[in-house]
Amino acid sequence: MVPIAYYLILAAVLFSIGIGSFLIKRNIITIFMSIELMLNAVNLTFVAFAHQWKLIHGQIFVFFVMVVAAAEAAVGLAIIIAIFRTRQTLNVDNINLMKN
Amino acid sequence: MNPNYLWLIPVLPFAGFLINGTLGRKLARPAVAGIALLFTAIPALLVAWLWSTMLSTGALTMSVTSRSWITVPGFHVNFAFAVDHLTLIMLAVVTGVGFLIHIYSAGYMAHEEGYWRFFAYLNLFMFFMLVLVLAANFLLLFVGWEGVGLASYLLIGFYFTKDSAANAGKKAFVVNRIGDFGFLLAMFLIIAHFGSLSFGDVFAAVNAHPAWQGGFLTAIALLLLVGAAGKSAQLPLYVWLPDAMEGPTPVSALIHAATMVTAGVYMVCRTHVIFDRSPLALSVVAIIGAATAIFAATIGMVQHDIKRVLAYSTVSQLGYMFLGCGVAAYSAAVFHLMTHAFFKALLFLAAGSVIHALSGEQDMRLMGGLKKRIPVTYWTMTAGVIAIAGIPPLAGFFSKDEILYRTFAFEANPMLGKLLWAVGLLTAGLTSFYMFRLWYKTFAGEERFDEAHLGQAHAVVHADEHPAGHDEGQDTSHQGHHGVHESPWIMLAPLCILALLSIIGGWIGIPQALGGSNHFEHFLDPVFAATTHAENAVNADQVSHSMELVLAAVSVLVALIGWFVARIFYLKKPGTLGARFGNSALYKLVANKYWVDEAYDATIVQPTVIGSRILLWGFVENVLVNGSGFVSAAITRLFASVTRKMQSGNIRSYAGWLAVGAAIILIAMTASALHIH
Amino acid sequence: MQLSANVLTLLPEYVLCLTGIIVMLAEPLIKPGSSRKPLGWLALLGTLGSVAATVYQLSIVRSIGTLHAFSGTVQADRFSIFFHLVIACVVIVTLLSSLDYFEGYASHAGEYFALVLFGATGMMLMTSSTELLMVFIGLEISSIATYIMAGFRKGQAASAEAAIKYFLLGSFATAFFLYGIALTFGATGTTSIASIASGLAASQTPLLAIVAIAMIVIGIGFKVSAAPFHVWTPDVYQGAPSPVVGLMSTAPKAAAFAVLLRILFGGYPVEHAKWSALLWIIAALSMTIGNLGALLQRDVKRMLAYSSIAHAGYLLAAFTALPQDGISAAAFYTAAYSAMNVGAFAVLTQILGFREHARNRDDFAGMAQRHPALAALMAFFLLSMIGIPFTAGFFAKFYVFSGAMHAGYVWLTVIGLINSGVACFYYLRFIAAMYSVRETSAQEVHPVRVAWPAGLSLGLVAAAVLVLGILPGSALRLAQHASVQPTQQETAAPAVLRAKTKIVR
Amino acid sequence: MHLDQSILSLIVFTPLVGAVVLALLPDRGKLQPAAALIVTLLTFLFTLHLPAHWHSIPAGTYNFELDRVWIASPNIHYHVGVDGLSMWLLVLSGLLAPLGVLASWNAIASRRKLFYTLFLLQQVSMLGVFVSLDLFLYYAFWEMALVPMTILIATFGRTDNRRRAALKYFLYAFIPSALLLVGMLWIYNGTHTFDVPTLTYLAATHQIPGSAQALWLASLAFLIAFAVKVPVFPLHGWLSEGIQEAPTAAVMVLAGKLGLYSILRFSFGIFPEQSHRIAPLMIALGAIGIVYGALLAYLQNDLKKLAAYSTLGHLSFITLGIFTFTAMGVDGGMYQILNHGISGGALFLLMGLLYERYGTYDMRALGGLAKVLPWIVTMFVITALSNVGLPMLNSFVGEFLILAGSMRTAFSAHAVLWCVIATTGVILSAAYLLSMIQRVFYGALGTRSREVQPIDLNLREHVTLWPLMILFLAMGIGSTYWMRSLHPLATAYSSAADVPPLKNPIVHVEAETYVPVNGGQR
Repeated sequence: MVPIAYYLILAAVLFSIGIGSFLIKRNIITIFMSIELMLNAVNLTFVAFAHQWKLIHGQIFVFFVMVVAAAEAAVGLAIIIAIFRTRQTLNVDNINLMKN
Repeated sequence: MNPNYLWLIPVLPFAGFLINGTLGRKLARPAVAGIALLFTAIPALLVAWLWSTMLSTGALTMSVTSRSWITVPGFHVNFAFAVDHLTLIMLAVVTGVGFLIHIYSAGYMAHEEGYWRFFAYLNLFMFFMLVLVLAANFLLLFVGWEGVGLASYLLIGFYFTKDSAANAGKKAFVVNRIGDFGFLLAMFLIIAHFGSLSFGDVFAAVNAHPAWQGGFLTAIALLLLVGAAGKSAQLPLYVWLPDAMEGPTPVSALIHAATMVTAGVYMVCRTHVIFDRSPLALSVVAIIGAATAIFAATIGMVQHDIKRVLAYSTVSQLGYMFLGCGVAAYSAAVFHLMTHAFFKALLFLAAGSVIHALSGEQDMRLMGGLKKRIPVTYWTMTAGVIAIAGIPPLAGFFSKDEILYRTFAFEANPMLGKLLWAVGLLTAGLTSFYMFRLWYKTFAGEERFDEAHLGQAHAVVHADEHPAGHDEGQDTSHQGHHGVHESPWIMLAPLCILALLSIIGGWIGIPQALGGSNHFEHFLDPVFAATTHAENAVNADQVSHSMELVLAAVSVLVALIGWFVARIFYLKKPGTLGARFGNSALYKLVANKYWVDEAYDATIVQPTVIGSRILLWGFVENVLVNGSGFVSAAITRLFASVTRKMQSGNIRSYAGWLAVGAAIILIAMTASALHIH
Repeated sequence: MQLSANVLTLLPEYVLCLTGIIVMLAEPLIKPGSSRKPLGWLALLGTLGSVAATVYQLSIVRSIGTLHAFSGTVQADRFSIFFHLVIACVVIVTLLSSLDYFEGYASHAGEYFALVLFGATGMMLMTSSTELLMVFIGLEISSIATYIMAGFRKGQAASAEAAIKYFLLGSFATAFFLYGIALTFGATGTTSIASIASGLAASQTPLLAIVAIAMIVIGIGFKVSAAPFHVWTPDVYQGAPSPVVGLMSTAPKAAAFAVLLRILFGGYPVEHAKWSALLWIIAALSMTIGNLGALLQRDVKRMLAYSSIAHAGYLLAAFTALPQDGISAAAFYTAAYSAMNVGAFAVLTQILGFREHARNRDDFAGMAQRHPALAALMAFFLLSMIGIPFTAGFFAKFYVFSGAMHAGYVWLTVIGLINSGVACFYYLRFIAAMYSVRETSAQEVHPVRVAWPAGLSLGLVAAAVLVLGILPGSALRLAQHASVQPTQQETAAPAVLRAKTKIVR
Repeated sequence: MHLDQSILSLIVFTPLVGAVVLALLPDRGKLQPAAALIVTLLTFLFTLHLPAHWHSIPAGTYNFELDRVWIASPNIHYHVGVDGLSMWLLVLSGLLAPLGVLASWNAIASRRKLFYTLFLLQQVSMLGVFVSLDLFLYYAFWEMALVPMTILIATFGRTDNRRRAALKYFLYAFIPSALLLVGMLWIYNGTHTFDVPTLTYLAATHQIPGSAQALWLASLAFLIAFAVKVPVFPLHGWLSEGIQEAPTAAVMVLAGKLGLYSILRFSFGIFPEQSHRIAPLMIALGAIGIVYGALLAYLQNDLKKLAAYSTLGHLSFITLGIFTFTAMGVDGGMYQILNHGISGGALFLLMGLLYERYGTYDMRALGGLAKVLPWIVTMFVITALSNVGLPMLNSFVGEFLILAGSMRTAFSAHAVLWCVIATTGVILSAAYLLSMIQRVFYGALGTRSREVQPIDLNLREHVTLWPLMILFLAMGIGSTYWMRSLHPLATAYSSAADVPPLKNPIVHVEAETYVPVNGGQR
């Protein structure tokens, strides 16, 4: 059987990849997807711990996270559209009207 | 007499000051003068009453203490007056001469602007001077001390629109303050050692401890001497007095000749108990006195301004008094103080009369031949000149001779005594010389003034009220009095009285050697008994009466030589002296008053000003004090701009900050956890 | 009337949420182009209802103690009630001051009012949750609502940019928070705050717990804009509409602080030394960076954004204190900070209007002559932020630093108070600008007319700041009572799903 | 009895109510100044109740006390009460306020409402500082005092530099006050009380917990905050600009009182040993400050700047005096606080009058005014003499006692040296003040004084100035009346090492050179 630690490490790696791609990618949509990746890494962690503790709440948590992520996605995409309307771009590097 | 009446003596002139000071501007001139005279006359009468009490009982001591002035736990000072024989003499001089000069002023200032102001100040001066002589403790003495300085400041600067007058007033006050600085420190030492400032307490403590010699008493005495030198215009603080001649002439007579400047002498005499314990301090007093006497006399020889000659002569005579104090001949010093008050006041008032006659001219080179034109002034001044020259039987001879004799017989340090005596003697000759020089240049010879010109100058003066550079301001007066004229009797009467006093004033102190009984010294015995008799009376026996006679003869001879020389150069062959020495370096040195003012300016004033401008203002204030704030502000600003730079506006960099922060926190927390477990 | 615990415990949230739904539903019924003010009044009514509900809760809590519901995942106690009141008051002020804000500019103001209510629901839920899952849900509800509101100045590029920045970074930080929850679950086997402590004691993997704490602090740190997670704040505050900034700089922060208090003091009391050291540094960093950042700002909104970072730092200093001191100090500070900040932004709302031209400090020159009352109020709020005596800010700072001092953090106190000295610089410059004499100013183009509801709200806030500054006693007592709850160890705390629903007798 | 309890609250809150009333009244004509005058006069009247119903009390106790719990936890009380020092400071502040209003009558021509409201608030906080016997209450008033003053300077300053000056003033005062708060919190943390009498008692009996090091740091936190406010050389960076900019009414209360009072009450009361420890430094700073202030004052061409440095010099006298820890020094120092209040106040008033007439403080543009303004010159000279320390006028008593005390102090190894340096201030102050008189009033008419039609004092200005002139004399002659109630505090602060009054000196007098009685004890 695969030890629980492997899942956790995988989740951590996924989380880090999410962070990394947030930092590297320039397209807002891609960045948004990297956040989803991070959330899913967390979900994996939850499931792994739920298994370890033999408790169901870890899994329940995952459902909530998914729901919330969906809601976030809806709002996020709306905002992204608004940005595109005003700026005609989805490159985050160009979205820097306000600084200093 | 009820001692409480003592309060009235100073308080009345103060009341006069308040009345004239607040309402005077609205009052008529006679009313102003009347008030001032009244509030001076009553104290004079009170003093006369004191004298009559004294004469009827043979001796008088009186004191009155009011409630506390300053009280702190463990220390207090009262308002307290005390009268002893020394005070009586001072009171008589101050109120007597003061009253006469008030009368004179009523005439002299008759046409001045600020008449009320003048009399208010004069009364203020009387108040402080009387407080000074009546004070029964150091602090009250100091009140009078500073107060007369203030009055002097105000009166010197009476013609304040003239820069020279304003400068002179300020200089007088500040130099006096240097003296006061010493006086204050002396008082602090006295408090530290005696816990009291009352004369009675302090002197009793000193008398009770015969073992105290020198040490802190020397320190106190020397600091007191600094104060006295400031007030009495001794080296090195004499510089203010000649400049003080910017004031109206009655002021010069009253303050800068007869009364205020003698306060230093009075103070040394008053605190003689302390000085007696410090031979060092006494020697310093004597040396300063002698040095000042000859120093000022040499300058006086070459001055052309009639009032300045008298001013230097005052400094010189004050030097004599200090010399007297320095050889512990206090009563002789006081004696000279008194006679000097008479003849110097007389000289100044007479000089004022001369200036009055010439509509404000003070330069002796533009005088001459006035003997006939103003006879009363001439005769009274003659009395003054002879008196100061030390020619018997006028007053100056007795007092000056007493000092010289005592100096010669100074036992504590015979070598020093002889040396100082020689200096004093030389000074006597110089005194005689420059006084007769003044006399000849003013009254004898041809008339060097231009009467018509005097009138014109007058008109100009009136067109532009106080022209800068003109020597005296009171020439704005006397409209309609063009030409040389004798003064009115309101001015001449005081002159005559003072002339009389200058003639007979010395007779109360004729020494035994000359067949007198020296009433004066005995009169002061209660005050100076401890000193005079315990130590110096013995001296007097050692140096015999014959010696005293010889010394007197020598000094008379010297005075006559001075007269004779002056007669040659200023009556017989005028101009020869100037022709021969006029260009010599020595003459220039003396004529420029040894460049003392300039030296002070260059060594003390300017370095202080420049130093504070560059070091304190430029560096400390603007670099250290203000710069520190500036630097910290700049550093903060630098950090602030760095913080702003963090805020690039780019989402990815923001996420980067977040990630970095998160990483640091995670690593730190993990590390700390691993470390602990 | 007997209400079930499930109803009673979340009554304020229900009221808000229902009102929000009604507003949302009513919005399309109103003719396009006509005023949306009635919806605002409706929202206000709902908020007042939730205040009433909260007060009702308080009376019950006073008589019979803490209310639990939904299997112990939420509870109504003095702590939650305190923050409920703070949040509700902020919402009231925001609603009052923004009633006229959208008039003539936005046709969808009804949604705004609804979003305010939904956001408030989320925030309130955060404060009453005793279960990390519920915390997360509350957090998301409030966040999503504020993401949208940040972009509510439609058509303004800055507003949209603020929204996207807030949204992306917020989600990013949420992921950390969530990860923290996961690790907590892993370390202790529970997500109920009350049981974390006992779970921790039995835990074989304490390191996980440490990392979990760090992750949670990161997530919440973002929400309260603590350094170094503050970077979004200036940009978002600058771009978002002023009334929204007033709201989002106060209420969500209050809720987030409440959560942090509950989690740290309630869940991880044994690790106090570690997380207080962490928060020490974050607090010092936040106040320093916040103040330094504000120092050179000319844009007033941006300056206040930095200032809110600094205030987060002061508030975090309270966490270093001992539980009793720390919680009451933080609670009081939250209330005081909310009052003065929402007040300041309410004034800005009035002055700047919807378009928000002339945000530069120099544009405020001579404001004292044009609008003496507004200028005086603004000055008053700013002085309170400085911490001038007899204002709320003074006591707030005092309690916080007194707590830190009591716990032995002398240097944090020194840093904090020196920081508050530096902070004066920019607050005062703003005040001085308002009170300087300058006749020409960009604001004169847009004369300001303050509607009475906004005036009322300003008056209320000013009164609150003054009362908190002069007679802080009652609020403080409330805060002190509130501080008892999160630390109370519930004996035999039920595991979440096993807990039985309790009914109020 | 009832009035005795509430009188202090009445004094503090009358101007507060007045400020509220003024804020509500319209800003029309002379309404605002008139109302402010009534309020301040009323306050002054109330303060006069204190000396009238004074009964002497030992040090460490207070008259007119009122102690109510303000906030239960932390333990904060509304505790007010006065001893001799604070009583006279209250009366002084009460007196200066109506004079300040009168001085601003015409000088403040626009935005009167703002000015007088702030002025009254400033008055509230100042009075509050003097009555507070709870450290926290005190601190609240202390901090609050900053705000109205800052706004007054920033808004009613004379030049374009006013905002900078105001900011400088605020930051200089506020940042050290933050340290003061740290110190206060630290103290509270150890003692759980803010009550000043209690703390003083604890300090006297060494019951304030904490290491010597910590106490030392806490005492420094207190002292620095106060010293900046005084200001003590070299912490006076704010003073010059603040004084230059502040309007007359504000400048009269800008420096001195608050800081010095705080040092006396709190630094000395709560940290007696630490204050002794730092005394040598403070004595030195005081003496240097005297000379420094005087020298810089001499260099100035601007009247207000001159007054600023003169203020520094005079305040340094007081610093010197109180840190001698001798009965004379402390008593004189406390008395001098009052004297500086009225002498400095009068000087600023008069300068303000000149500025109203001539629109400049530059002495180079003035000159020759004595001829055309006889009353002003009279008042100016009297005021200058009071500042110079002329005997029979008020300042002399204080300065004399301070200097005498500095000679006797046991807290400096070089007491005599510092005493001598400080005493030179007597010379220097005469030099710069008389120079000022000469430059402004004597000589020929200056450029500015020629252009402007001279107007001498009017009735209002006479009314403003005469009370001060009379006080100069009264306080110079009747100092015991005022100092009676200061003695307990002076005795309490004069250390045991203070030289006992020496009727019978125990000095070793054979020594050739002078050895100070107590020199070298430390």
